[in-house]
This record gives sequence, C-alpha cells and structure tokens, in this order.
Amino acid sequence: MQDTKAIIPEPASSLLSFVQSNTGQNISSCYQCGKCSAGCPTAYAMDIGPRQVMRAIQLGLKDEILGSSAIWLCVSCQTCSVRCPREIDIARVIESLRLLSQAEGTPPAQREIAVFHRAFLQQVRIFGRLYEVGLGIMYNLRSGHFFNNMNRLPSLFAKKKLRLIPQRTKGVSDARRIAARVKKLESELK
Amino acid sequence: MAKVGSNTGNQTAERVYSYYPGCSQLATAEEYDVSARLVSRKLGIELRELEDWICCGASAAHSTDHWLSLALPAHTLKQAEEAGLPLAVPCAMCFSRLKFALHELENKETRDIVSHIIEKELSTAVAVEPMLKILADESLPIPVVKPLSGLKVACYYGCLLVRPPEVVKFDNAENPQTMERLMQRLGAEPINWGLKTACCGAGVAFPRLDVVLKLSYRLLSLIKASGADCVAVACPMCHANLDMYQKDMKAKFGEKLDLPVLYFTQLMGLALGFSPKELLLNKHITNPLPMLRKKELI
Amino acid sequence: MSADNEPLIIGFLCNWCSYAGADMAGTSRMAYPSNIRIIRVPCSGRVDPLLIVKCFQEGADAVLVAGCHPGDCHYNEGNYYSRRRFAVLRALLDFMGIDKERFRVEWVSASEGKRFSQIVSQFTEDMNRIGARKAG
Amino acid sequence: MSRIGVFICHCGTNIGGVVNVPEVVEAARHMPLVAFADENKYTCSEVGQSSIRNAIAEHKLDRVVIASCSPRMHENTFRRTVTAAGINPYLLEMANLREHCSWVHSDARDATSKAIDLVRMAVSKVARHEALFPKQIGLTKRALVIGGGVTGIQAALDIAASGHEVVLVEKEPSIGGRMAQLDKTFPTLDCSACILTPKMVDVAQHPKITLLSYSEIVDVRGFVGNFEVDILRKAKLVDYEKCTGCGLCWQACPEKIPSEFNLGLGHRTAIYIPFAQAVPNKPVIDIANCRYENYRRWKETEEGEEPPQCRICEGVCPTEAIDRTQQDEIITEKFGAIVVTTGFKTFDYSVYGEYGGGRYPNVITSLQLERLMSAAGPTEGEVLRPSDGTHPKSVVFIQCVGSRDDKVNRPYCSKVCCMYTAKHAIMLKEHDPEVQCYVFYIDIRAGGKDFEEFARRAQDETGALYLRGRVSQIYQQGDKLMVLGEDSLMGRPVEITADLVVLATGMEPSENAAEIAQTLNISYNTYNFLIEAHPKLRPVETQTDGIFVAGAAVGPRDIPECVAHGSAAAVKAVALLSQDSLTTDPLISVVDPMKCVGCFACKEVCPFNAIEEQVTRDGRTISSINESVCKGCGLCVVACRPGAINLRGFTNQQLLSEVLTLVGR
Ligand SMILES: Cc1cc2nc3c(=O)[nH]c(=O)nc-3n(C[C@H](O)[C@H](O)[C@H](O)COP(=O)(O)OP(=O)(O)OC[C@H]3O[C@@H](n4cnc5c(N)ncnc54)[C@H](O)[C@@H]3O)c2cc1C
Ligand SMILES: Cc1cc2nc3c(=O)[nH]c(=O)nc-3n(C[C@H](O)[C@H](O)[C@H](O)COP(=O)(O)OP(=O)(O)OC[C@H]3O[C@@H](n4cnc5c(N)ncnc54)[C@H](O)[C@@H]3O)c2cc1C
Ligand code: SF4
Ligand code: SF4
Ligand code: SF4
Ligand code: SF4
Ligand code: SF4
Ligand code: SF4
Ligand code: SF4
Ligand code: SF4
Repeated sequence: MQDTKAIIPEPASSLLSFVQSNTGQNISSCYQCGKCSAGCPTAYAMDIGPRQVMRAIQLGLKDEILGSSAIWLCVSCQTCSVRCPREIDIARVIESLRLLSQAEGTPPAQREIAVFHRAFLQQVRIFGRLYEVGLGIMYNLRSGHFFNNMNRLPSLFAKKKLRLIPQRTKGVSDARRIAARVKKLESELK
Repeated sequence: MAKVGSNTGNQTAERVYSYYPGCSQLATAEEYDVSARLVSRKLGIELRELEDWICCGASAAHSTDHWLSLALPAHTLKQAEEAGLPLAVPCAMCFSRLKFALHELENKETRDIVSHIIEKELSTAVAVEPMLKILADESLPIPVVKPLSGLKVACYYGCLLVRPPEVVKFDNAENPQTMERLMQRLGAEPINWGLKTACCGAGVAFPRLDVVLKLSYRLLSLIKASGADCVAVACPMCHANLDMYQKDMKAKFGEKLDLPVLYFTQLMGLALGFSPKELLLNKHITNPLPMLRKKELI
Repeated sequence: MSADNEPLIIGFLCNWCSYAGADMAGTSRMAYPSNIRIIRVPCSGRVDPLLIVKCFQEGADAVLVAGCHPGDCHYNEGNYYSRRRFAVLRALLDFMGIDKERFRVEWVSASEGKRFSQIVSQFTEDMNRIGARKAG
Repeated sequence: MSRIGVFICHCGTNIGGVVNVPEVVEAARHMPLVAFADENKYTCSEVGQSSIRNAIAEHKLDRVVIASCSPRMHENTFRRTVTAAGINPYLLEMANLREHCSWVHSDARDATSKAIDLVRMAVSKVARHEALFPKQIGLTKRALVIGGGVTGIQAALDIAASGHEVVLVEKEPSIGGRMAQLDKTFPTLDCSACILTPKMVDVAQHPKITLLSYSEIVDVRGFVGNFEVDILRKAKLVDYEKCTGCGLCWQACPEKIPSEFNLGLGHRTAIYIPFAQAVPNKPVIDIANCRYENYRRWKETEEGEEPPQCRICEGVCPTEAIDRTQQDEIITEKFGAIVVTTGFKTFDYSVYGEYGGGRYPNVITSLQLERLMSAAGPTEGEVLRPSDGTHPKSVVFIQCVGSRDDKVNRPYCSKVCCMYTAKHAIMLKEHDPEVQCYVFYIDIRAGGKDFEEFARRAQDETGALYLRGRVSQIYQQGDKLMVLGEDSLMGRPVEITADLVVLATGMEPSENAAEIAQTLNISYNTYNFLIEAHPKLRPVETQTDGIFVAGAAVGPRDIPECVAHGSAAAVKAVALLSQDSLTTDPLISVVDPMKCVGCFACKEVCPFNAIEEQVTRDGRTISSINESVCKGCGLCVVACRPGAINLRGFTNQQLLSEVLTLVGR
C-alpha cells in the first residue's frame, strides 16, 4: 500500500477492466450515490464501504481494495445489488474481488472470516456435508480463538442442537471428487 | 412443476417433490426438517429425499472458490434433474445457492465447465422451490384444527429467500407477503414491520459475533417494540442468529428480549394439531413454550 | 467526361447535412481529390437503390451516399429508411459482381467539413488501389 | 425547344483563380439546348444580376444555369433575378463551382474539367425543370391551447394579446395545473396563488379566450392553418349560464371524497370546485360519486341496496342551475395553430418498497407537503403529520426519488426538485423554528438565475443539514421513521430518526401524454415527454407544422422556464396566424393517378402523414399527397415501385440525367 495519502489514479487500470469483464458489471456507471453503503448491514464495520470499493475500482486502487475488510465483511446479502440505481450487481463485484484477493495471496483483512470459510469447506471435503462440531473445533484451532463459543456448548448439547457424530453420506466420494476436479481445473486455468 | 393428481378438489391431491434437507437441518436445525416433513405429509405433499446428497457449499464456497460454489450445487441439481421432480428446499441458504447456480448455468460456457467438473451433462430444466412457497400455496387447503388465534407473529424472511429477485424469482424483495398470508390462514396475526428482509448477520457468527449481535438485535428490538409474540423464520441461519444469542444481546444492549423464534413450519404444525414434542419445540434456546402456554395454544 | 478524372465517384448528398458539410469543406479549404461529382438530393432517403445500380451499370467506379447522422434527419426518419434499403442493395451489388467497397454510405453533418474531405480522400485512395472497373 | 442560358462566375479569383472560366464558357456553348453562355466577375453583384436579366431578354432565354457558389448561398437571390426577367423561378439550376470545386481542388486542369462536368449536369437537369407555382392556402386565425397549467395560461394570454382568438381546453374542472397546488415558489418565495390567480382570472375575462374546462381532445384532422378538432365536453350537470358560483351547493353536499387537488390529504364534496380560487369558479358534479346519480343508476337495474336520494344541492341552489339532463357532448372546432401544454404528474413512488411503498402515513411527497404548507390547504397551512396531526420536529427530505434511477426506468434528472426541496427546508423553518431538516442529496442542481444563492440559503441560514448520499431504506419504529443513509463525504452510514419524511418525487408527463401525441401525430420519447423539432433551435416547434409544444409536457422544468416557453410557443403560433395565407413550397411530391396501383407503400414511409387515400371517379383507391403537409423528402418516391410518384425539382428523370451526363453512352 502507498504510504502517502494522495491518490494517484489509474483511470484505465487493469483492475477496472478485470472486474468489469469478470463480472459483466459496468463499474464506470457508478455515480457514487451511496445507496449501497447506506443499506449495507455490515458497512458500519468496514474500513471502506461498498460505495468506496466501487470508487477505488474506478481509480484503480488495487492494493487498497484487496487489503480492505469490506470484501470479507460483505455477507452477500444482495441488498446493495437490489437497490443500486445504476443497476450494478455490487455483491457480485465484491465476491469477485474476494476471490481475486485470494488468488493474489493478499492477506485477508478479516483473517477470522477467511479461516472460517476454509474450515467450513474442509468439513465438506471430509464428510461431504457440514459437520458443525468439527467446524467449530477446526475454526477454533485455526483462528487461535480456542474458547470461542465454548460457553455456549453446554446449552447447545443440552438442547440436542449439536450432533457429536458426523453425518455419513455416500455422497462424500462425490464431494471429494468434485473438490479435487475443481482444484485441478483451477490449477490448469492458472 | 409439481404434479397435481387427477382427484383435484380432494385434500389428498398428490404433490410429489424431491427433497434436499441441507446440512443444518440434520443438526442445529433438525426441528425445521422434522416439522417440514410432518406438515408436508399432513397436507398431502410427498417429499422424496435425494439419496446421498452433499452440501451446497454455503457462503464458504462462494466466498472462496468460484467453481466449487457452482459445482457443489450443480451436483444436487443434476440429482434433482435425474429424479424428474421439482426440488423442495427448506433452508434459505441452500435455496439461494441452488438458485444462483441455476442462474449461472444459463450461461452455456459456464455450464460446459461445470458439466466437465461434475462429469455429467447439466441442463437448467430443474424447478427449485423454497419450502415456504410450496407449503403456502393458496390452492392447497390447510386443515387447521387449532387456529393460532391471538398470536402476533413477526414474519422474517432474511436476505436469501427473496434476493435478488431475478435469480430467486420468489415474492417481493422489499415487502414479501407469502408468510403473512400463510399466518393469516393459520389464524395468527402477522404484524407489520419494516425490516422483514434486512440482514441478520448471516454466517459470520463464529468469526464476528459482534456483527451478528448488532444486526440481529436491531431486528429483535424492532419486533419486540412492534408487539409481536414471536418470530417466524424460514432459514436455519436466521434462526440461529435470532434465537441463540438473546442472552448476549441482553448483556450487550441491556434489553431483555425473550422473543421465541420459530420455524414457520412449526407454527403450521401447531395449527395442524401436532404436539410441541413432535415439532421439537423444546430445541430452541429461547424457550417458546411459556409464551405458547400463555396464549393457550398448547 | 474526361479520362484524367478516373476513378469516377458519384456522390449523392442530402441537402441539409452532407451537402452543407461539403460546402463547409469548401469554405474551410479542406482539399480532396477532384474525382467526385456531387448530386444534390433532399434526403438520403430520396436515393433510389435502382439509381445506384444504374450508376454502376453505366460505368461509374464508385458511389457515395451521404446523409444526416442517424437521429438528426431533417425529415425525422428518412435516413433510417435509406440505411435499410442500402443493406439490401449491398447484397444485390454483390450478386452483380460489383465489389462492395465501391459503394459507401456515410453520415456527415453540416459542420463536418473535415470529415467529408477525409471520407472523399480515403474513398478515392481506395478506389485508386482497387483500380478502375473493367468495362462491361 | 428550350433556350438555356449559362452564366459562369469568377467570384473575383475565388473561382477564376483555379478554374479556367473561359474554357468552361466555351464548353457550355456546345452543350445541348444552350443558347447562350457568358462569364461574370461577381454574378451576385447588381452588375452581374442585371447582365443576366439583359441576356435573358436579348437572347430570349427561358431557362438559366448559374455556375457559381453553393445554391445554399444564393439560390434565392438568383430565383428573384430570373423572376424579374420574366422566367419562372423554378426554371433555374445552379452548379457549385466554388465550395465543391475551386476551393477544394488546386489543380487547374482537374478543377476545370470537373467544373465542365458540373455545368453539364446542371444544364441537363434544368432542361427537365417545370415551371412551378407556390400555392396560397387560407387559414383559420384561431389557436387551440391544450392544458391550462401556467404554461398554457401564458400561451393563451399571449396569443389573445395579439388579437387572435384562443380556445383553452382543460381536462380538470379548473385551470391552474400543478402551480395552483404550490404554496410558495422558488427562488423568490412569492405566494403561488398570488401570482397565478390574477392570470387565471385574466383568462376567464379575456374577450378573445374561450375556456373549455372539464374537456378533452378526442380527434384532430387537417394540417397547418386548417386543423379540425373534436373536443369532448364532459357533462358538469351544472348550467354555467345560470350558476353564480355562490357556493351554497358544495357547502351543503353531504358526500365526502378524498380531494385530488389536496392529494388525498383532505376531502371535497360530490358537487365541487377543486380549490377556492378555481377558474371557472363554478362547480361540477362528480357523477361517479354523487348520491343522486348513484341512485339514478341503481334505479335502472334495481340491483343491491337502494342508495339514498339526496338532491340537497338542487334544494339549496338559488338559481336552479343544477341540470341533470346534461350529457357528454363532442363539439368540432377549427384552428390554425395548436399549442400543447399538458404538463406533468409526479412519479408514483409505490414501486420503492424500500421506502415503504406507500405504507407509512408519515412518508409523504413534496407536492403533498406543498398542500400542507398552503394556508388554503387541508390543514390551513399547519404542517401536521398525517398519522396523528402532531407537529413534526425532525424532517428528512430525500431527493431524486424516481429520478436518476435506471432501476425504475427514470434515468433523467427532474431538474426542479433540488430547488423545491431547498424551498421546503427554508419554509419549514419559517413555519416552526424548532424543526430540524435533513436533506439527502446526490448533487445539488441549482443552475439558474439566483438559484445557487437560494439553495445555499437553505444550508447556510436555516440550519438544514445536507447529507450527500442516497437513502437506502426507511422503516417505521414506533411512531418514528428510521432513515438509513450514508454520509458519502465522511464515508459512514447514517441513521436518522424522523417524524416526517418528504420524498422529492420526480416529474413525468401526465397520464395521457402519449395518447395526445398520437392524436396530434407529434413525437414523444420513451418516457412520453413530447419531442421538440430541435432541442436547441426549435424548442417549441414540432415536426408537424402548426403544432407547438411547451412547458413541463416537453421535459422537467420550473415555472420561469414554463412561462418563457409558453410565450415562445405563443409567438410561433401568432407568427403563423398573422399571415393572410400560407405559401406552400412547390418542391413536393406528386402522384400520377394513372400509374398508382393503390399499394400505399408510400403512405407507410411518409414521416409526415402527408399521404391520404383517395377514391377516383372510376372507383380505384389511390394515393393523394396533401400539398400543405408534404415536405418534399422523397421517401415515397423511392418506395413507389410502379414509379407513380415523382418529387418536383428532384424527379427520377432529372437525377438520372445528371448521372448519365457523367457516365455511359
Ligand atoms: C412539489 C413541487 C414544487 C414545485 N415548486 C416550484 C417552485 O417553487 N418554483 C418553480 O418555478 N417551479 C416549481 N415546481 C415546478 C412547477 O410546478 C412546474 O414547472 C409547472 O407547474 C409546470 O407547468 P405546466 O403548465 O407546464 O404543467 P401543469 O402545471 O402540469 O399543467 C398542465 C395542465 O394541463 C392539463 N392537462 C393535462 N392533460 C390534459 C389533456 N389531455 N387535456 C386537457 N388538459 C390536460 C392538466 O390538468 C393541467 O391543468 C414545483 C413542482 C413540484 C412537483
Ligand atoms: C465554452 C462554452 C461552451 C458552451 N457550450 C454550449 C453548448 O454546448 N450548448 C449550449 O446550449 N450552450 C452552450 N454554451 C452557452 C451558449 O454559448 C449561450 O447560451 C449562447 O451563446 C447565448 O446566446 P446570446 O445570444 O444570448 O448571447 P451572445 O452569444 O453573447 O450574443 C450577444 C451578441 O450581442 C452583441 N452585443 C453585446 N453588446 C452589444 C451592444 N452594446 N450593442 C450591440 N451588440 C452587442 C455581442 O457582440 C454578441 O454578438 C456555451 C458557452 C460557453 C462559454
Ligand atoms: S448504489 Fe450503485 S451507483 Fe450508488 S454508489 Fe453504490 S454502486 Fe454506485
Ligand atoms: S451484499 Fe455485501 S456489500 Fe452488499 S449490502 Fe450486503 S453485505 Fe453489504
Ligand atoms: S455569385 Fe457566389 S460565386 Fe459568384 S460572386 Fe457571388 S458569392 Fe461569389
Ligand atoms: S348553489 Fe347553484 S348557483 Fe350556487 S354555486 Fe351551486 S350551482 Fe352555482
Ligand atoms: S345530489 Fe347530493 S351528493 Fe349529489 S352533488 Fe347534490 S348534494 Fe352532493
Ligand atoms: S433536480 Fe436534484 S433532486 Fe431532482 S432529480 Fe435532479 S438532482 Fe435529483
Ligand atoms: S406507392 Fe405508388 S403505387 Fe403505391 S399507393 Fe403510393 S403512389 Fe400508389
Ligand atoms: S415527399 Fe416525403 S413528405 Fe412528401 S409525401 Fe413523400 S414521403 Fe411524405
């Protein structure tokens, strides 16, 4: 990231054309009205809101975006996309930025969220379905928040909310094979 | 489309669906699955669970891996296509992921790649319907035996069931009415409130509980102020966020909510005469039984 | 007709835009080759495709039709009609064995003297390149 | 046998410096039918023109070619020259040796040989010219103005001031339009009624103006100078000859209906005038809601419950003016010019579910706020919340609702709402100093004389807080409204608790704008705004001669612009009506009735609807071109396969002969 506050715009940036072609959205048509940020449930917690993400794409400020917490705090609720007066699918744009940041290996600004997503997929790869207890344990181990949600466990078990034994499905082989083929495809695409 | 048997007019008009419970419905949201099945059977709807189905990938796949986020639901779509029946989906998250995949697969190029991944030729000729739409179908008579009179219900749809409209093609994104009309048919009184489709914090409870607390509290406090007795939901994630953390909210915001959060299928079940036990009403963290007793509904 | 003016280009220019654009090229002294002969018409929609066929049959090397930009037509929609008719004409010329490069439709506004001069220069150059039409 | 004279101009050295003029003259002398050829130093000079006149007389010339500058420059000059010498002005042709030759070519040989070609083309064309005579047609010196808003009122008054008769047709019971609903007007804060009412009264009293209120246009025939218009006069059930406007009837009528004029915020009776200063100040009976009319309808079928027979109005009326026998009637009138000023309506914001879609009583539109602020309005000028009648203390304004939004297919800016919102912020503070106003905006558009100063006043002096950002959602919390926006300058979400939210809903054309446009055969855009002949240079004309457009029906605009526009349309109409007759341009298309097979391919392409069907004496239906309407574009000529149509001045034979002088044989 730049250590100066002055913006050096890159109007015809490769970021802009990448995002536009990757998502089919015309980012240049964003006129910065702010309706997206206004309705975004998690904007209050973001370093830059969805409107600023759009602006940053217009200016080509790649590091700023890929390193932002916005792309991780976005919960894909689609509120912004449904209301944007320029009909931009902002949620989709943010999703593509999140994928781009991982492809580029940018350290996620919200590490815990990224860890959570990965732990989740790990469960799917192992069991074919989500195993919530496993997810909790895996997440706590990886995130370093060892006691996260631990105080809730007794009541969850008491209400039989959690299964101690993971679901078994023959589908697990399907899930594993799909995951493997995706991995292969993606490495080929690179 | 749902098959409607020849003996129309008869309560047992035959409607058959493939059924994709989704992971949560086998664990934290078991009561949703159980009540959905009970109610369906009562209404003459047959649910045939897909065999050996796998996870839809939820927000994790779509946040981290584009092709996986399409391939996992595509596998399920293919299963449904092979079963030749419309697919009934209780969980709003699964529904959303399946619908999104379906939408993306309309693009031939995408479809070819995903077909290649799952090693099966995909089509987009699959009907995917949310359980809410199926059970609230107005042409389907509901044999109410115990009207939910006097019960004020705040219907909460969350994000994924109705957005984006061009993908999910269900009800209205800003002011949906399906659940309200259903509650009225059950004899309950749906309240009018303005955040029916606002976000509860979705899947970030683990990594960012603070966000879920803030967003879910905003919903619950508005519902509480609107005088509702309980909340009806159609999504296990909404349920978890609204139901599980009310104590934490009290600690953080100082308001005692004590607002039961029920699956709409559980409320249907009550009206159809099932017992609290059958409907697993005891599984909720915020216990709904005292309120239901007070309202003389159980 | 004088032999040193080959290739011969016949230009049909609409009175309101393109003819005025050619006038503009004149007032601004924007030189172009002298091969073109301009016929004034009220609207590019007045140009009968059969007349263009006739031009070629009689030995013209090239034909230019120029009118107002789409949407600017003095007669609202005349140039839309001409666009459609000329699309059909192209196919016919092809059938007649006439190189489709020899027939060009351009939009030139009254202020586009420079554009007119450029179009004619380019067109003449292209026609020089592909050469005069073989008699017959 | 024609005798053609050719005159070739040197234009000083402009032509002669490049083109070898004597060589061209020599070549011209040998062209077919040329009886005389000569050169001039400056043809357009008095000397040049008189030499032409002399040559015509001396050599008995009957057609003339002038080879000089562009016909766009001097064709009219030379038409007059030859006319003075007794030749029909249409037996003239020009060759453009300057703009199209000497000025763009430097090689003398090439330029000279091209000049000879151009003269040859002109000679062959002029030989095929016919003498043409422009026609004079009569016209009806009356104007029709459709729509009695401020624009139509202005247009009617200005036309009438020129001494021409005007009929003003208004579909509502009163003229005044939207402006009558406003309280004060930016940028000067004049009271709207105070400046509009005198104009409305002038309309009613002007001897040259006939006001047809409660009336609509149903059909229009004819063409410029000679329109024939069918006007529907809706039954008012009140005889305006007898009625004195005393008001006893509407004070006594027991039936209460939400008032359209007050946008549902108050009530009116079944016999009513829409507002106190209405013009005409006489009531109409709302047939759909009058108790006795409902009774009369019931009487016919006797289905359902018997409604009460009321007739109270008839009882109280001192002049027996109520006339139940009145029926809708259609009258036909003739006009020379038509001015369309059908105005606008405000965007229906119910499509915005995120703003409550009309479910929250305390979310109102700006026009409703005007009614609340008006001393003559439903709350007598007190701004009270519709839900509970309390005074709001925190008021949020949202701009650009139904404007600049592709989502609702309204990408355009409504132009007046930034200004009227500023007005509302200023006014509200005057009404109640304790009010805090918040204005959500995207940009402030205050271009206009004194506009920016006015908009600043709202921010600088009234303490209104302007927040740059479009609001995403409004929801009700208790008896408050929560407004979720972003302060995009800080980049942070904002939440405001409001007592009242005012939506600056955009402008769109009135409901039946497209129908009116179709009836009149004028164009309209995708939003149904009428289209002017040229957005800059012919802003009140249309492509149809004799029909003019003005005001908010053409696009969003404020009162100063509407008034200027109305006056502009009036001037254009008056300029037309002031002529004793209309001269038609003879360079138009004609049908050869013998060749026409009646396929009407021509009619399909004509952009001006100039082609009519006509039955011949031998019973064939053939095409006939209305000379007053045809503009001579020639589209029909090309469309006609049997070659039955020709365009005078640009006939098939002429164009072909020009081609053939260049190529072939
Ligand atoms: C909330 C609000 C506040 C405003 N405040 C200001 C302000 O402070 N200052 C300012 O300059 N401008 C203001 N404006 C703008 C102003 O109202 C308009 O510029 C002006 O009223 C337009 O006048 P008009 O005559 O063109 O149209 P209208 O006022 O709409 O008049 C059109 C008339 O035609 C009639 N009509 C429609 N169709 C037909 C038909 N088919 N047959 C016969 N009659 C028909 C209608 O009934 C109406 O009487 C405001 C607008 C709004 C919405
Ligand atoms: C950079 C620029 C770009 C623009 N682009 C556009 C555009 O794209 N579209 C658009 O619609 N508008 C545009 N405009 C605005 C447009 O130029 C003006 O609206 C328009 O030219 C004003 O015309 P006018 O006749 O009122 O005034 P002017 O053009 O100023 O004409 C006034 C005339 O009066 C003469 N005059 C002055 N004083 C006297 C005197 N005492 N006695 C005799 N004669 C006198 C002057 O010499 C002048 O000829 C632009 C303006 C600028 C500055
Ligand atoms: S809502 Fe759309 S136009 Fe407005 S700031 Fe967001 S992306 Fe840009
Ligand atoms: S989709 Fe993401 S960016 Fe858009 S409103 Fe929801 S959380 Fe915010
Ligand atoms: S007639 Fe035209 S070309 Fe001749 S002197 Fe006059 S301006 Fe010049
Ligand atoms: S009472 Fe009679 S005279 Fe008086 S306003 Fe009514 S209709 Fe007219
Ligand atoms: S008959 Fe009665 S309801 Fe009808 S207008 Fe007269 S007073 Fe009103
Ligand atoms: S005038 Fe202002 S409020 Fe109205 S549409 Fe334009 S920018 Fe928006
Ligand atoms: S196109 Fe020709 S033949 Fe057909 S109706 Fe028109 S004039 Fe007659
Ligand atoms: S010349 Fe043009 S305007 Fe005249 S009748 Fe033909 S098509 Fe219509």
